[in-house]
Amino acid sequence: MNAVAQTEFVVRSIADTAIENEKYFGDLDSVVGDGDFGYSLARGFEKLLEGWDGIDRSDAGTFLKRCGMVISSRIGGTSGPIWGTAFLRAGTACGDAAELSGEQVVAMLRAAIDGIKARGQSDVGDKTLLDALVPMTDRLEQEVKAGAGAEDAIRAMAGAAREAADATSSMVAKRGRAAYTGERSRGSVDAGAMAVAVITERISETWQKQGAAS
Amino acid sequence: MNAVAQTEFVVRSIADTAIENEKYFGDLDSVVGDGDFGYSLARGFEKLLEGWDGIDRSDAGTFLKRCGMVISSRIGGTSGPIWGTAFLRAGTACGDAAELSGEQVVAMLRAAIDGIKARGQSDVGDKTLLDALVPMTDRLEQEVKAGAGAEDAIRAMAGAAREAADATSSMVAKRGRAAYTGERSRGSVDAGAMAVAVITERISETWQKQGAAS
Amino acid sequence: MKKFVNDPKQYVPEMLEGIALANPDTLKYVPAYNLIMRADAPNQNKVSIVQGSGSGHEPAHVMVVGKGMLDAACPGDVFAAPPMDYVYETAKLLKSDKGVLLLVNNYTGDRMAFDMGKEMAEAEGIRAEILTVNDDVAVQDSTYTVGRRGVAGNFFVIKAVGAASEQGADMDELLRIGNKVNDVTRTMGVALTACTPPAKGSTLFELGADEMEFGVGIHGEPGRERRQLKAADDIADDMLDAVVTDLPYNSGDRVALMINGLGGTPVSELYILYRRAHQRLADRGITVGRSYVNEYCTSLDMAGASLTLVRLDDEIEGLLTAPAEAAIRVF
Amino acid sequence: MKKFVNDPKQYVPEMLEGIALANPDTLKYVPAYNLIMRADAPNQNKVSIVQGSGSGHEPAHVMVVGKGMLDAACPGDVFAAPPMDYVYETAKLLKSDKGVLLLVNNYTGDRMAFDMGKEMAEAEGIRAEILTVNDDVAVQDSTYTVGRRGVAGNFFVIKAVGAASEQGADMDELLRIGNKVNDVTRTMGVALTACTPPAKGSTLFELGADEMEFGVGIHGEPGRERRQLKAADDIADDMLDAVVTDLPYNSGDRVALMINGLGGTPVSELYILYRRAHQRLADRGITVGRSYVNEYCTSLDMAGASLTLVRLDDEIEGLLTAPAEAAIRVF
Ligand SMILES: Nc1ncnc2c1ncn2[C@@H]1O[C@H](COP(=O)(O)OP(=O)(O)O)[C@@H](O)[C@H]1O
Ligand SMILES: Nc1ncnc2c1ncn2[C@@H]1O[C@H](COP(=O)(O)OP(=O)(O)O)[C@@H](O)[C@H]1O
Ligand SMILES: [Mg+2]
Ligand SMILES: [Mg+2]
Ligand SMILES: [Mg+2]
Ligand SMILES: [Mg+2]
Repeated sequence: MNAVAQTEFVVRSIADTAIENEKYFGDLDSVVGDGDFGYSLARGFEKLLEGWDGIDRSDAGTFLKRCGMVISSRIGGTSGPIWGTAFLRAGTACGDAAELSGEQVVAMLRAAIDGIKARGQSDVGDKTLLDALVPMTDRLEQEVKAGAGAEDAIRAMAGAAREAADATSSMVAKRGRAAYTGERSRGSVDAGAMAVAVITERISETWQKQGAAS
Repeated sequence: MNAVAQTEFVVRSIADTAIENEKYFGDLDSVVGDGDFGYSLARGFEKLLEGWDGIDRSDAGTFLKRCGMVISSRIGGTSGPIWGTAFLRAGTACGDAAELSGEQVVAMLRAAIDGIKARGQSDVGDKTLLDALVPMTDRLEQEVKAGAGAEDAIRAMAGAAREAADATSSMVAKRGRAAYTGERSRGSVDAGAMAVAVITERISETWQKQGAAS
Repeated sequence: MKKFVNDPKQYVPEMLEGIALANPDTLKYVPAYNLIMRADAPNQNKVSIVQGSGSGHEPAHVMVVGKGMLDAACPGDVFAAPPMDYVYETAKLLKSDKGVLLLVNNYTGDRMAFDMGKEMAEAEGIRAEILTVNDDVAVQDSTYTVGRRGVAGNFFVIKAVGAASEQGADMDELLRIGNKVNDVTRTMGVALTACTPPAKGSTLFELGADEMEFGVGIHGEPGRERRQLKAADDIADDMLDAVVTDLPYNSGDRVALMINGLGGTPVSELYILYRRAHQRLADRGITVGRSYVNEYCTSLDMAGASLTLVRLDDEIEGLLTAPAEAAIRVF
Repeated sequence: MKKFVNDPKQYVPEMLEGIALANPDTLKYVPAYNLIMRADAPNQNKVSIVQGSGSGHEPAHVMVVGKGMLDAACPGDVFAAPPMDYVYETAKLLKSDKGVLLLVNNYTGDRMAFDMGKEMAEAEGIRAEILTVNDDVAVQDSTYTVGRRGVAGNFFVIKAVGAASEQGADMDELLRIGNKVNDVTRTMGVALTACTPPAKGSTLFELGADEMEFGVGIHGEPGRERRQLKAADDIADDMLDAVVTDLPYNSGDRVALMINGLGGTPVSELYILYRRAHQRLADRGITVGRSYVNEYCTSLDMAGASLTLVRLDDEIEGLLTAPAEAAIRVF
């Protein structure tokens, strides 16, 4: 697969997962949040898929940036700007690369993370999606450095995301709406972090199938 | 007991029963009514008891009429005018009798019934308190004619009231708020009829004790 | 019971005291008779307009006392008509050379209290007249009842006679206007939940998760029949059909359309119903000349709504749009 | 779900369509951006006042668009800040020579959408400024959050800048006034039940029969702590204590007192709270100069209320009492 096909596949997986998990993600956001996370993501990615075929695919970077613009302009709540920024920054980091190396994917994820931190004025430890994104990127970097194949590296990354998302349960929220409940936010996982884990697991699964097929 | 003491005893029993059964009577009125019957009666009779000692007791008729005025002017809902009218009419029928014969009590109840019919534009069969009051008065009349003693006559009357109140369950309401539900009013007893039964039973019980004591 | 309440017996007096404290310049509160009256009433050059009814329907009627609306409201306890005494004393306090018009929703208890109160007031030389409101199409068979109930349509009668009395109309004119408005007003209500009277502390009846009561009044009593809960549009259609076909309202008519919340339903949902009803009226060639979407006559915290139509003509429209004041602060 | 709703995804658009149908002469609805604007906006001689926020707070903010209030409101979905696009397009449609003032309640999502939308609008030569409202005393520790939330106090900022902009105030003056009002405004909220977002179809959280949430915001999220349900007077006291001691409001102060219903609580109960709060303020030597008892900023169908105080001076009082129009029909 070339870079455009790869990013297309990943974005599509994200969109499908967000739409299919609307209720689950919303329920997670209900515990100490306001319950709209699943709805916001699902509606936003539905809109992305509506215009899917018309998105500029000149190169992978452009494709990602265009997706980021749709997401940040059409998704409401905190998630629109946060996720949109992540896509925009990843697209910028990707540029017009024809093939995506493991190192490049790590760089794109790092760029997305930096974008979220800047946009959300948040950091690791605040009990947000960053608490899944950062550990999983760290793990991916390790795997890539150790010379692992794409499939194995992604599987390891998904495992790390799941573990990190589960671990947000013991954290106290310091950003986002959950933060208003203070200590009461302890005991339930962060909706955004869990969404990242579920999405990454999905990518890992479908990547295997896709890889087997292609 | 003279007539004043007798009527005083009966009114007091009615008041106490109404106050003690506030919740029960209210729940009965909740099924197809608006649930305020117990509250209205209880608050009204509380007000009667507040001014209890000051009520004119020149004769039994005056006493009842004064009670009727307090009731009809201070109890809200349908029950105020209905019950107030009943007391007023009974008082008028009683007049300044020094002793109350069984015949006189029957006449007083008939007067009360006529007053309720006129005030409520209602009749037997409409599923109202009349459907307990009329059968119980009929029964009392029978007993009196048969020469029964006061205690036995009252016990029989209470039994008739209970039976008649229970029987309202199979009726369709044609007057009062329950009438708006039409056929749905079938299957539950009328709150007003049941209140009459519970009150009459109470009078029967306490009459026995009182009788034993005096 | 999920309510802001102290002693349930003080529910009505404490609410009325709150209203008085919030409106010190315009309203007067007479605790002995649950009476809320305009501070400047009675006005001897104006018929005094008085509404009595049970409590639990707020803002009706204690919060619509004001210039161009009611001169006074004397509510009873929750869902209970006021005692005759309140009616009588209110009529005395509101006594005007031009008379006192008593607006009564058509219920047994209310009618009896007002008939008796009126008689007593007349015995003291007060001219008093009763105007009965009965707009509820849910009550079909009037031989089994005292006739149709007065529900949210009541608001339009108040507004019309309130405006006309402010303009100097005499008693006969007000009776004509009030009856005219009542005659062209029809309402149908539906409940999604039962309400909780404070003194009872629990809901008046039980409704399943997918059930609703069609044809409810405003006293928390069950409705004409229990139905399956449906989509908002379908419910709006059912309410509208019941109302439109009753007068009937015809193509070419100009109407006021009210979607009234019963207490527990947020205004956002009322607008969803309004949208459909407005569109369906347009389909029938009926124009909405004036819209009302808010809580006007509630059943405590009941979730539900009622739909009211008033057929407009120039006279009625003029009275409905005349200036008024009420103790309901929007801004 | 005991709601009048069709497809939950159409909840907001259908409500907005209803508002537009009910107010054809005064309001314009732009479906693409969930936008409700004054039919006569933008006015080049007036700063355009725009409020964005999630939906589910009605009548805030789409129903307070009108003369002397908002020029436009662009809500997102239920409890979700509007997408940046809506903000940007709204600013373009409301573009005025005197500028566009964007009122934002202080939440992460809203701030991001408005910051980004403002940047994009400015890039097209539109003067836009953001005014942030943060009146909620329930949020105590601001190092762990983006700071205090904007809740019902928001109404007073809208009213004040709405009135001033109508009187010709320029952008700097409006920013001064808006910030001044926000600085003397404090709110505390309590929930007796959780609300049901239409898309979720069930309550956001569970509350026991004798429990309440103290210190809730307006997005259905749980509050500062769960407490035992108490008598209305005690709840009013707790809310008042939290608010009065925060600014603090002192003896001799003149205030506006708002008891705001959260959607499922009937107005009768709000007056019971009002009564107590008014009396307790009097005990502290604080005078209520203007009272507000109604639903202003709700959380869908949540039973509950919030208490807001605004310290008045002549300038603020003048702006609060200035004439205004809103799509909320009282009579
Ligand atoms: N400041 C922030 N920085 C990064 N992520 C955040 C921030 N605030 C919230 N989030 C993430 O967003 C998720 C909630 O998204 P959403 O429901 O759209 O927000 P809200 O309803 O609070 O506006 C949280 O679970 C968290 O992972
Ligand atoms: N028209 C009537 N005539 C006689 N009794 C009536 C009439 N209407 C109602 N009742 C009686 O009154 C009872 C209800 O009283 P109450 O709750 O005070 O009335 P409401 O709430 O309907 O005004 C009924 O159970 C019935 O027994
Ligand atoms: Mg959320
Ligand atoms: Mg009753
Ligand atoms: Mg009643
Ligand atoms: Mg949200």
